[in-house]
Amino acid sequence: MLGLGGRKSPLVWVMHLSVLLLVVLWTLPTAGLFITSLRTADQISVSGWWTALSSAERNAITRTPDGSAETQVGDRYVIAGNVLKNGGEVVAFGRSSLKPTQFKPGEVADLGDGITLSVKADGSYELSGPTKLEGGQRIFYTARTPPAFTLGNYAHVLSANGMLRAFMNSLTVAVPATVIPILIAAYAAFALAWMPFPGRSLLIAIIVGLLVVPLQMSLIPILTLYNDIGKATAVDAHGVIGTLMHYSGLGQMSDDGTQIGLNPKSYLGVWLAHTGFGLPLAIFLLRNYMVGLPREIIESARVDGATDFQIFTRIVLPLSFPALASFAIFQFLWTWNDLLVATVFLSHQQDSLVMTGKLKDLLGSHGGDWEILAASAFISISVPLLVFFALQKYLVRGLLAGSVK
Amino acid sequence: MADLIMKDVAKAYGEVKVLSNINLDIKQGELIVFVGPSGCGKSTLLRMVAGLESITSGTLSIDGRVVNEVPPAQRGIAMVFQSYALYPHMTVRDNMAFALKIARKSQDEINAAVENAARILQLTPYLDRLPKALSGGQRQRVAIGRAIVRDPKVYLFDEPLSNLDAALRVATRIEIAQLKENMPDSTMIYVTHDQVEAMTLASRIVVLAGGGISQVGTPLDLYERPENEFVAQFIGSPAMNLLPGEIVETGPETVVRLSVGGLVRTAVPTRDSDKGLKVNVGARPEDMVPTEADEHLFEGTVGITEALGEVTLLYFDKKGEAAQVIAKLPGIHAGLRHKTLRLAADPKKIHLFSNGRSLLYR
Amino acid sequence: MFGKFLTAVAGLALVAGAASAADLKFKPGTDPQRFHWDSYDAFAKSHKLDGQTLTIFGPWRGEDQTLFESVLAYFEAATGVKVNYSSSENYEQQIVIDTQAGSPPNIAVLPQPGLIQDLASKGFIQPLPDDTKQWLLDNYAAGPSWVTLSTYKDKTGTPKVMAFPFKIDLKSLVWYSPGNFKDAGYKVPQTMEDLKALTEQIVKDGGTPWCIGLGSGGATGWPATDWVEDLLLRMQPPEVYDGWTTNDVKFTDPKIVDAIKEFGWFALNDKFVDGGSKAVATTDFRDSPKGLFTSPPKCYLHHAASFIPSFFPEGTKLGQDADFFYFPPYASKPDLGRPVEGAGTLVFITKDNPAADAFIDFLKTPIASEVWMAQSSFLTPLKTVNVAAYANDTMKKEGQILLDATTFRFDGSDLMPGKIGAGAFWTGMVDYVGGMSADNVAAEIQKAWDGLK
Amino acid sequence: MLQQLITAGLTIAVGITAAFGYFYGSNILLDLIFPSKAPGDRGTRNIRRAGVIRPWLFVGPAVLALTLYLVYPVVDSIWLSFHGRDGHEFVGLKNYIWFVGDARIRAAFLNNLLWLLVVPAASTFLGLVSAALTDRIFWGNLAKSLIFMPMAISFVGATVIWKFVYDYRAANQTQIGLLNAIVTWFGGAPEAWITVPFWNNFFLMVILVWIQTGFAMVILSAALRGIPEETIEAAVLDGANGLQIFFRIMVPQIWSTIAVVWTTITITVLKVFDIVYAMTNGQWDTDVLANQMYVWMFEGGGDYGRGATIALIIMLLVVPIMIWNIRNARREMEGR
Repeated sequence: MLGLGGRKSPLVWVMHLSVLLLVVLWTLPTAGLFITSLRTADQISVSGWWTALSSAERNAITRTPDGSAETQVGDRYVIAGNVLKNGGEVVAFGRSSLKPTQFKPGEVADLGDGITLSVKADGSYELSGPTKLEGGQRIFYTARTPPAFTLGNYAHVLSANGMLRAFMNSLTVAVPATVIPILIAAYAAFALAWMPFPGRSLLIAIIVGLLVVPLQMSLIPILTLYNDIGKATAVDAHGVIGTLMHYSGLGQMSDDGTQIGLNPKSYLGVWLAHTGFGLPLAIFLLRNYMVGLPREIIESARVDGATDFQIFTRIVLPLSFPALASFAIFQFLWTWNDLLVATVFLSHQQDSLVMTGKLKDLLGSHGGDWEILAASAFISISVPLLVFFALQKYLVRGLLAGSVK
Repeated sequence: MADLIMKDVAKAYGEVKVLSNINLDIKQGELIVFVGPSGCGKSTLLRMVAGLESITSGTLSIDGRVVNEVPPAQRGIAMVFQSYALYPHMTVRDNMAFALKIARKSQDEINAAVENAARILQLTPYLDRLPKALSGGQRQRVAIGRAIVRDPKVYLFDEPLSNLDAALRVATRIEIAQLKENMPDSTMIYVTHDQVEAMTLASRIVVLAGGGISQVGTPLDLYERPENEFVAQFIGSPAMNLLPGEIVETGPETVVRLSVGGLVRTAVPTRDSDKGLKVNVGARPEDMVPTEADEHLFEGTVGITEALGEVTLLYFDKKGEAAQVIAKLPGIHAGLRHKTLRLAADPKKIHLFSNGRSLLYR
Repeated sequence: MFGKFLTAVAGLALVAGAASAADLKFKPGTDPQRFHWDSYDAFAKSHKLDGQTLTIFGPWRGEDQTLFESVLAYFEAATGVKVNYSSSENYEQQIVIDTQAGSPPNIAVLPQPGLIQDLASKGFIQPLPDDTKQWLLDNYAAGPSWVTLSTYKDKTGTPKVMAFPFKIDLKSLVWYSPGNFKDAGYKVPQTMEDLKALTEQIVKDGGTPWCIGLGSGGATGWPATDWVEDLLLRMQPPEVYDGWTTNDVKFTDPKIVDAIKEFGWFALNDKFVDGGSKAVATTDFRDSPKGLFTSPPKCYLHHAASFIPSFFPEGTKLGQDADFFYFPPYASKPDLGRPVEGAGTLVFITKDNPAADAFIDFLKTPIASEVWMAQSSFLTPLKTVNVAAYANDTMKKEGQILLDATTFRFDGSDLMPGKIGAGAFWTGMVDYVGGMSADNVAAEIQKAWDGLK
Repeated sequence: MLQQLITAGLTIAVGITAAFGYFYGSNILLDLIFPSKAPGDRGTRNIRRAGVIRPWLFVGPAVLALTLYLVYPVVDSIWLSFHGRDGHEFVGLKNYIWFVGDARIRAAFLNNLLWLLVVPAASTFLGLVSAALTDRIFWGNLAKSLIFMPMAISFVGATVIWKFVYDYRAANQTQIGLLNAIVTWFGGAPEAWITVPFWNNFFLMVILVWIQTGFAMVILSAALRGIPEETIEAAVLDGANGLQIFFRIMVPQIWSTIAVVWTTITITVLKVFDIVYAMTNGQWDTDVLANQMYVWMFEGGGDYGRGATIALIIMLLVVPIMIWNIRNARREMEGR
């Protein structure tokens, strides 16, 4: 469109190049993470991820086995082995941390007392001496290794106990926590956009104001409320309602096992919490979209005899599909990536841990394992990305269908 | 049966009065056209009939039932919108069936109604298309079909042709006229700003101006005997010429001396007391004829001429403060440009207005 | 029908759960030279609580969680209690929310006495039985230090023994590579003066003496507080240290500022630190010890607590590839003896039930410690344990330091109010290595502390 | 696992059905109570009554949820902000006086202003540019997906990613941080980016911009597609060049959407603390109010009074945007 009117090739090129630049800038950090997730912890800490494809020269230390591994060759005692485990080539070696590259491959280093050490380019070494050896000798070597990648990090993360469970838990949290707020927000947004009633603009103002409430502020009051509700709803644990609550997972048994009340830490609680926290933005975005729908279409439906409820379900809802789809994506991303709400409103038992919580767990109590972090970050974004790509098609289609004005 | 009566209907948005004193009595089978310049409130009035705008005061009754508070769907009306307002996510069939589905009609009934309407409007081949796959005229027909399907007491049209090109507009206009012909019992209210549409379609025209009704009447009534300068100028194209002057002779025939110089005799009767009254003399361009006689309405130099084939429009050079005078002569008149021409008119076709109101209606 | 189906499903799940609980790492009765099985049997006999449940919330996750759960398995097997252990990334915040909202676990475990004091003063912690104090004095080395650590003021301000120290980490350690020391001909220093001389010697030889990393995400700065605390204990009598943690001795006191400056002697000299002083604050503390093991070595010395071997490169053998020495005292201050700084976790009851009481009793048995000791990363000052149970010599050596300590002091920053010990102090240390003067840093921290009063 | 599957499926189904059921059921109920088909005036009156009640049926659940989950905590916070650290002892305005006087808070406040200026502007602008450009090229959808991708990454993941960009190693060592690798490749000296005073704020902001651009792009792209082609063609005929068309014709037409995006991002900026918390925890003068709020509310046992005070001030900061939005909403309503 911008290139209308002939002579468009330079402009088109500029356009392609600038999009390319944007895309590269935007994917580079993630690409780095992805490559990092395919490297071992040692590789990560010694070289940048962009060097992963070139063969790397790296200094390393290894230790020969102790004396029990020696063999006798002629009159000398020998311990042999190979410093390289994954192929590559030794370019230098040494016997002391002070001069780790003192010798060329194949040279023989004198360790004193007639003991010698030699390392060949293929990594094989030989420690030999005239008397019995103690072994445990450190060998410093510089190896050139071809690029190597590992799926070990992913295997580690995926094989972690309870990962499938955590995945299910995340879905159980995220799906209703996406659908419920959208449903509630869509009705509210419709009323706020198209149904006149007193106090409407005040309500809109309040909702915009609530957008900014930091959810950390709500945690304690809400959890307290949940606990109170749990206590207030306590009934006999072995009655009909009690049994029902027990098997539905909604109930929480009291310590002595005689009473059961609504569990303050249940999926219901998390859904509602996510709903409450997600609503302001959902209403804000959806109302803004719905207000923009052609007014005559809604009036036409009204003249056709549709009630407000029918106008909403048959006209506004289908026409708002693009907005609903985009918000669904956002809300799903938030609930999927959320850790705080889930840890506060679900118990932190293993069996109710969500993915984010599980991944955090994997990092160990001190964190800092970048290779695990990288792999787990990639696993955790795979679902949101899948959702995005799946919904994107509908998003575009919906946008085109909606543009009849 | 389906009479529609407006009594002292008014509309205000807070302090701003949009419409007031609307009194109108529409009989079953009429096609009433609301015309008026943009912003005169004609669409608002229509939407009040539809129930899409609340009525601030006064009563609106359909079939003798006051419907001020009745929701649109239960007023027995159907409406065709300017932008068609088709539901973009539904096929033509679903668009037309929507209202019936809402009313929980049986599927057979719905199918019959939809197919009937489609046949009338020649939409049958398009029933399963989405609106975006239709041309403008087809969309408009779907919108009309949607109204027909409901078999309403009153049809409301809100400038239905304004989004169409000229040729389609004429064609669709005739279709609407035929539609009306086929449904003699249905009442229609039609809003337009195009006076040609008004003249050709209406059984009666309601001219709205300045927040009120300016005149109500049959098209010819309005053409021949406008109540005021506004209606006089609004109906007819090009607009009626208005020339200021002063009454010099009263009686069953009146003589007016025009400030631009001419002297004109009209069939409008006046009283003696009217002598010396400042009036505007109205003469339609098509009523002006060249004359050699002394007694003439106007004399001036032809500026621009427009030859339309069957007629020629003459635009005279402006004289002082007076509005430009236009004459419409039958046939082709080449070479009149820059010529000075003297014009006269049949006294029966001359109108007199004082303070904007026609002297006929005093 | 459906109910029956659900019951069956639930039953299956229970069976699966029970199977894992029955896995005891060391079979009771085996290896009696290392384990006090008699204490286990005695405990099992006196505590029968079949069918009860116990919820525990603690800081251990990942590997530590597995280790702790292996200890819990013995408790479950002995008592029949079903234990639910859970943790969370932000456990400090979580426990605050849970207690405040009225849904605490039965037992909570925290490494921060300051936070425990906070919970105690809000009335969220149940006092331990009265005999606990005497038990600590009798059974823990440097007992009075532990009693102090276990005592907190309740809602009314009355001091009571409320928390039980279990699993101690030793600070005051300097890690090094014996091979590199041998290559360069360095000796383990016995005094602080020697350590400083060694530092200068390494520079003279063309090496870099220290790896220091303060980075720790949101907690960046804390490793420096350990330095300052260790140095303070070696420069001033313990009373100064105690006064400092309660702010009776102000941060701006020259005694404290001197300790900060002493840390600066090590950390602010570009030649003394790997990467220069600029790298100190940004290097992650988990990455910093790796410099000891590179070829050629990036540094020779690393000051860290006993848990640091978790972050050594894979395959590093303690005792052979890596070793530690006690962060030495000043020869010039012989009267200060051999002070030890440590940290550790404290167990306390947030919602009482018989199983919770039983669990505290269980922690007093030697076997509870020995099971963990025999695996890894667990030190205890409990005198009744069999030190032979320690999994390796390094741990045994560390345990010995704990038993030999003349003065034991808990990590000072953990004793301070959270806003200081886990806030202003950290920030101050980051500012200090960033170039702010010690006096200004001390003044800032003191100001923050004043702001809390 | 089977039980988990069944429970998950059931709970999802029950939760969603219940939500649908409410709206459907309540509307039917309303129609039953006030039947519109009632004869004569009663029907009319019923319709009017139902018309008064119906909007509240629609907004009801939302109002309820908002009141419970947001309004109630806000009220609670207002109450807490006048109380001491454990939330019991009344301290009057002490917390507010502390807020005004505290140097760290003041620094956080100023940084926050910087964030508020830069991040929404940069994200919206880049989002707009990428939306406009990707709409015009054949591989636009692919490009869009890639630019949107950071949106799908949790804040924890994002900070890990950016640690690999900002990582610092001393000059004589191999850089594993991308930025320093580039700098040293050009012969510069490596820098500990997140410690560079003042500019480190921008390095942190880049992360949020990186995340939010995708959000802005998706929404603005939808708006751009809604622009009538004719207006653009008219501009072409008027001789406007690409940039002029974009800024003078297209941007004004989607102004209201830009406002929405801007508002949303502004609010995200005010609330986001994860990035600062994980990257620096406010050290090296990078603190922002949301981080301070978190720190005061939860760390070291928490100080509910001060935490609540900071939260309320953050809310106050949004008042101007709120007024702006209300005025927009009112203008829309007048326009119809």
